[in-house]
Amino acid sequence: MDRLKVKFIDRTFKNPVVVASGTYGYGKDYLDYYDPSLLGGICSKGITLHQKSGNKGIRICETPSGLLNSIGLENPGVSKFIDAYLKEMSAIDTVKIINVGGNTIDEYIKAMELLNDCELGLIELNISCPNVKEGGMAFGIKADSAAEVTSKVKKVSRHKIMVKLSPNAENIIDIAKACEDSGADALSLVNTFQAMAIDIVKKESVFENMYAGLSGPAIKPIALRMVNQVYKNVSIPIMGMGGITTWQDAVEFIMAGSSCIQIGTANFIDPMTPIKVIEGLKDYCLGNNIENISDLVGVI
Amino acid sequence: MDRLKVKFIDRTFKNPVVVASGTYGYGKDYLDYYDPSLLGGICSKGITLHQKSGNKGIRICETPSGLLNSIGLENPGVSKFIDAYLKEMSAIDTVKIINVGGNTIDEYIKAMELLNDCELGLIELNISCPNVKEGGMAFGIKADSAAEVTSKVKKVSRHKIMVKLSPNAENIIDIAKACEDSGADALSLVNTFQAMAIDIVKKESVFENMYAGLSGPAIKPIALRMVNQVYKNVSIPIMGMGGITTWQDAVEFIMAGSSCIQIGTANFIDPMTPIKVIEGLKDYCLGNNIENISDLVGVI
Amino acid sequence: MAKVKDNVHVHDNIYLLSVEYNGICKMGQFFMLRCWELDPLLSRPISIFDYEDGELKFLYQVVGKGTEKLSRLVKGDEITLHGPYGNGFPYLEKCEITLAGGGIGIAPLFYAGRELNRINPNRKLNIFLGFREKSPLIDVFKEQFQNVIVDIGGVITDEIIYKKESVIYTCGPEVMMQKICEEGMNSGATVYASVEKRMACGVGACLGCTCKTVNGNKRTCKDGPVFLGDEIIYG
Amino acid sequence: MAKVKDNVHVHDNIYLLSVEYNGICKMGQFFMLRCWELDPLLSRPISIFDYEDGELKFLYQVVGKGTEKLSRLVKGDEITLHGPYGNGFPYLEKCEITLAGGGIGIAPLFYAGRELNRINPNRKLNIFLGFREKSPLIDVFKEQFQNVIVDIGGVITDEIIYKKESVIYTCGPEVMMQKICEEGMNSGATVYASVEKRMACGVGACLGCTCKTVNGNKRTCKDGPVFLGDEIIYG
Ligand SMILES: Cc1cc2nc3c(=O)[nH]c(=O)nc-3n(C[C@H](O)[C@H](O)[C@H](O)COP(=O)(O)OP(=O)(O)OC[C@H]3O[C@@H](n4cnc5c(N)ncnc54)[C@H](O)[C@@H]3O)c2cc1C
Ligand SMILES: Cc1cc2nc3c(=O)[nH]c(=O)nc-3n(C[C@H](O)[C@H](O)[C@H](O)COP(=O)(O)OP(=O)(O)OC[C@H]3O[C@@H](n4cnc5c(N)ncnc54)[C@H](O)[C@@H]3O)c2cc1C
Ligand SMILES: Cc1cc2nc3c(=O)[nH]c(=O)nc-3n(C[C@H](O)[C@H](O)[C@H](O)COP(=O)(O)O)c2cc1C
Ligand SMILES: Cc1cc2nc3c(=O)[nH]c(=O)nc-3n(C[C@H](O)[C@H](O)[C@H](O)COP(=O)(O)O)c2cc1C
Ligand code: FES
Ligand code: FES
Repeated sequence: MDRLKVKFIDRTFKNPVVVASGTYGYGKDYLDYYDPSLLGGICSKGITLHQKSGNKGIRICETPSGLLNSIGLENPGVSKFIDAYLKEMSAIDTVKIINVGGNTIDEYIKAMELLNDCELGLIELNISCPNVKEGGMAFGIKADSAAEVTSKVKKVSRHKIMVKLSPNAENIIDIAKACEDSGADALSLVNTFQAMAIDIVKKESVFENMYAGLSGPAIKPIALRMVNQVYKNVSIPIMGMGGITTWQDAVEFIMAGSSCIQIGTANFIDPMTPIKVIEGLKDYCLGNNIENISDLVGVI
Repeated sequence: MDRLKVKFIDRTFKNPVVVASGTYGYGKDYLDYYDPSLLGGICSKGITLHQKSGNKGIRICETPSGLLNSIGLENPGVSKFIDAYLKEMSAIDTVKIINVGGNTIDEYIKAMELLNDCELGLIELNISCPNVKEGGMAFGIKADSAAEVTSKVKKVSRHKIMVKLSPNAENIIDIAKACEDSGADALSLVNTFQAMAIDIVKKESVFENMYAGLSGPAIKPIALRMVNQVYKNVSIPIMGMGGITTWQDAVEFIMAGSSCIQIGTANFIDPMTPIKVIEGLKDYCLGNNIENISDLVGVI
Repeated sequence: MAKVKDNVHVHDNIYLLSVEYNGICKMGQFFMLRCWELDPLLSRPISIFDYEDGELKFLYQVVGKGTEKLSRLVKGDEITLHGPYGNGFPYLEKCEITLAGGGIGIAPLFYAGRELNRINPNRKLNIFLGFREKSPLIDVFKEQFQNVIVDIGGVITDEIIYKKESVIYTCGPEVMMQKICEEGMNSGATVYASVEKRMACGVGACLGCTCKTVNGNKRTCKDGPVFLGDEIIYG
Repeated sequence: MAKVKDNVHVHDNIYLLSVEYNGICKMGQFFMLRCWELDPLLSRPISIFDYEDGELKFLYQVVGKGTEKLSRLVKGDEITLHGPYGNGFPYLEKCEITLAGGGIGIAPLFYAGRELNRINPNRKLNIFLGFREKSPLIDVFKEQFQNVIVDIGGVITDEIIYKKESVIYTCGPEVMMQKICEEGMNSGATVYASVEKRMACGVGACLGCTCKTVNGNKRTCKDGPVFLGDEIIYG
């Protein structure tokens, strides 16, 4: 298994396979299928300073090879998360990544302060939630707002910060560089693509929020391109994701420049996906005499 | 059939179904299947001032519900197009839309001048081709360059100009508004998404050009959202497209704000798609007492 | 992967699928089914209609792409089952229980009735079924159970007797269940309603299926699909 | 939509599909096949292996998702065929013609041989077939044709006799065809090579399948798949 062991920032991952935020709860929901300690890492569902009950109405809708979701960051708030879930998560022997969202810089900072007292692997800074203060614009769209939240969070957090980029960013390269310059320890990408579906019978959007986030195999080719562009423009490590369903998809993302990869929607298609990807990567390394999977990062 | 008749700028379309540029040659390739005069309109393959032989290597690659292409705008150049193909096209009783690309503003202008002598329906200004002069950046990414090419083309062309927007634009709303302000008579969107696929055996991109353009059902939810955003921000008419495969998809795009819709990749899935969509729209209007399909434009 | 034993067309757009299965499942639980690769993307939640001797049965209605693909299965085909998922109906000792279902919502009530009778053979079951039109499923229930009251085209909820000591298990259209939950609250009866929501993961991980309750949001797939009637907030 | 009459496993990963079909087709033409909705997105180009009495046959090798799905077809299934597409091999009067194929590239040559014999029963056909290993397809050709020279594991191109007046129809791996085209050019023989390219539309509309020739880019699906050997620019 050492062929799959990777270093990411200063952490060691058993393997590069991490499960994506919002698709794996707080780590315990797939216990009937396999031991989550087999995973390289687990990202928590996105946490915000205050509790959120999420969006009303329909929350998921399928599209060709894709999934639209409009969960609306339902979560118990950071304090309850720490008490009720983080302790549970720490029993799992893998890198725990806590995904943190916020509407204002202040919310991010307060959440970080509370998390400073906890043991965890790293923080995934979700800068793609609607930002009320900035007039409905997410932090993750423009480079300057992304830079601002990154540098402020870096100042208060004792944990390593991986900034999760939105594919809706105006310029994915600029925003990636801006986050690196502002002290981000790593980058993850992509979050979901802003998209929509219309109920033609009701003559209205399927989602109460009008737009929703697209994930799944449909987005893979675009996500892969973005990962590759970012890889060529920054020197901090990258966790790539977007539609990864097979070990071959994972290899594509690694070759494009991801040190680790995340699996989201594919958990819903087959709960065993992460384990199958790990096995596939292992066999691939063995069969191709690849001493360590990291040797492939960015080879194309 | 009058229920499907639509006005677009100052043209009358028999129906809102148009076949998309690059997927229908110069109008004659599907003759074995049906009479193209049944269509609302036909967009030609993209034409450039000078002949182009297109890209080398693999040109198409499937992805989940999507198609990557890297044709590289292969075309005979505007003069040969006028002589060899435009005359042929004019025999088809439908609105002929000529898709024009270019690397420099100068190229666009010269192509427009040559087309000024021709009879045609309207020009679709493709601003998503790599712009050599601007350092590899396409005109369609930033609002100011899109505005510049639009206003300069408007000055020389005697034809109506529909600007075709790229989904890779930094901000689709800003660019749409900039084109409207610069005199665009209509907008069409979306062109293909910049994306990629990696050949993991060869450890290189599938395409010699590294990245390629993604089309097909996979992109539909994102394209639909963009059409809706643009619709809410401009007053010129819109031709929406991106993954339309069924009449229901077409209705979604119309409800989101498209006056006409274009069908691209779906022609490859089933050559009869445009006719099936027209029939489906007709039945839908009849069954729902919709006097004219235009009544649905932007209802959501 | 499980093997299809049978997939019969019952009537209209209703099918009965039997698959080989050995495991434990409880009444009111469901499985996520798929017999396709990526189109559609998600699996489809279908309740246990019956389970006995290594044979698991699903009664389903074809309404879209997923169920249409299920309907094309033939004997010997392979199908992917994930589950059983969900809490299921409670295994109550109480002697008299009412089962009230409408439309395809009657599916989980068949196994519920059989299980309730199995754990207490002296039990009295009152079964109320509402259908749009005459259905061969009526006989399927009548052959298995004694007190089966059927309403065709009307409102089955009007025929149910609500008392303080009543226990009602219900599954069906939202309007029907809402009515039963309200009547239950008014009369003090205990209602267990099986809720339907779109599901992605089925295991409680995605929060795509949450249901509003007086105790906050609950995950229909994991904390449900069966909830106490006076817990659910409708609308 | 056409009905599947048969789909037999020939050997290894090679299958022979027969479908009901009534129409005109020429040797060397192909159809775009699909027996799926959107996964994979595109149809698959497959040459005519044989055609007679309302029965169209395709010989195909399973190499990926599309051909794998084809291989699962059984008698009575429906399949979508678009075509016939392409120019096909020329129907030459000339008496002596050489057919040279390698691997699955032998598929179009069977129908080509039958058609050439049909239009001129006194014709002399020289058939060269290259295989990696022993194949039951050898007998299929030997039962139909007289001069069948087979090479197993070696290089079939070495066995062909190239003369100024030779006419050679070839289909197979690119290296093989390139060799034959070169030898043809050197000797003055006329070579017709059937080119393989990825295809999206099959009708000449997308320019996804272009092939470089001395006369500029040509669309393999529409202007080809058969090109004159000295026209094609390899590499
Ligand atoms: C716990 C549970 C148990 C169920 N048991 C049964 C049963 O025993 N028999 C039966 O016929 N049906 C049952 N259903 C409903 C069944 O899941 C849907 O009819 C089915 O998912 C429709 O899929 P489709 O692709 O045919 O339809 P589509 O309309 O194409 O589906 C589109 C999407 O909406 C979802 N969806 C559509 N209708 C429903 C619905 N009513 N409930 C939940 N999701 C829906 C689908 O899963 C899919 O994600 C149950 C639903 C739930 C939640
Ligand atoms: C004119 C023509 C005639 C053909 N005739 C036959 C035949 O008679 N028998 C036969 O077995 N094969 C034939 N082929 C090759 C056959 O089309 C491919 O093997 C098939 O498309 C592979 O599809 P897949 O999904 O199984 O493989 P995948 O590798 O998954 O396909 C991925 C993509 O690449 C394309 N592709 C892969 N290999 C080829 C190839 N060799 N040629 C063209 N496109 C390819 C596919 O169409 C698809 O778009 C022919 C090809 C052409 C162009
Ligand atoms: C149901 C669902 C919920 C999600 N919730 C979150 C979230 O809370 N925080 C976050 O950063 N990303 C969230 N995501 C995005 C995923 O983590 C991931 O970035 C995206 O789905 C792309 O990967 P995939 O195609 O493998 O799913 C969610 C995705 C889905 C499908
Ligand atoms: C093979 C191919 C070639 C294309 N060529 C052009 C082109 O020359 N000019 C252009 O503006 N768009 C071109 N497009 C983009 C389409 O016109 C359309 O914008 C895009 O494919 C999205 O629509 P769809 O998903 O319905 O295909 C091409 C698309 C494909 C698939
Ligand atoms: S379906 Fe994912 S939480 Fe219920
Ligand atoms: S496959 Fe489209 S031009 Fe040949």
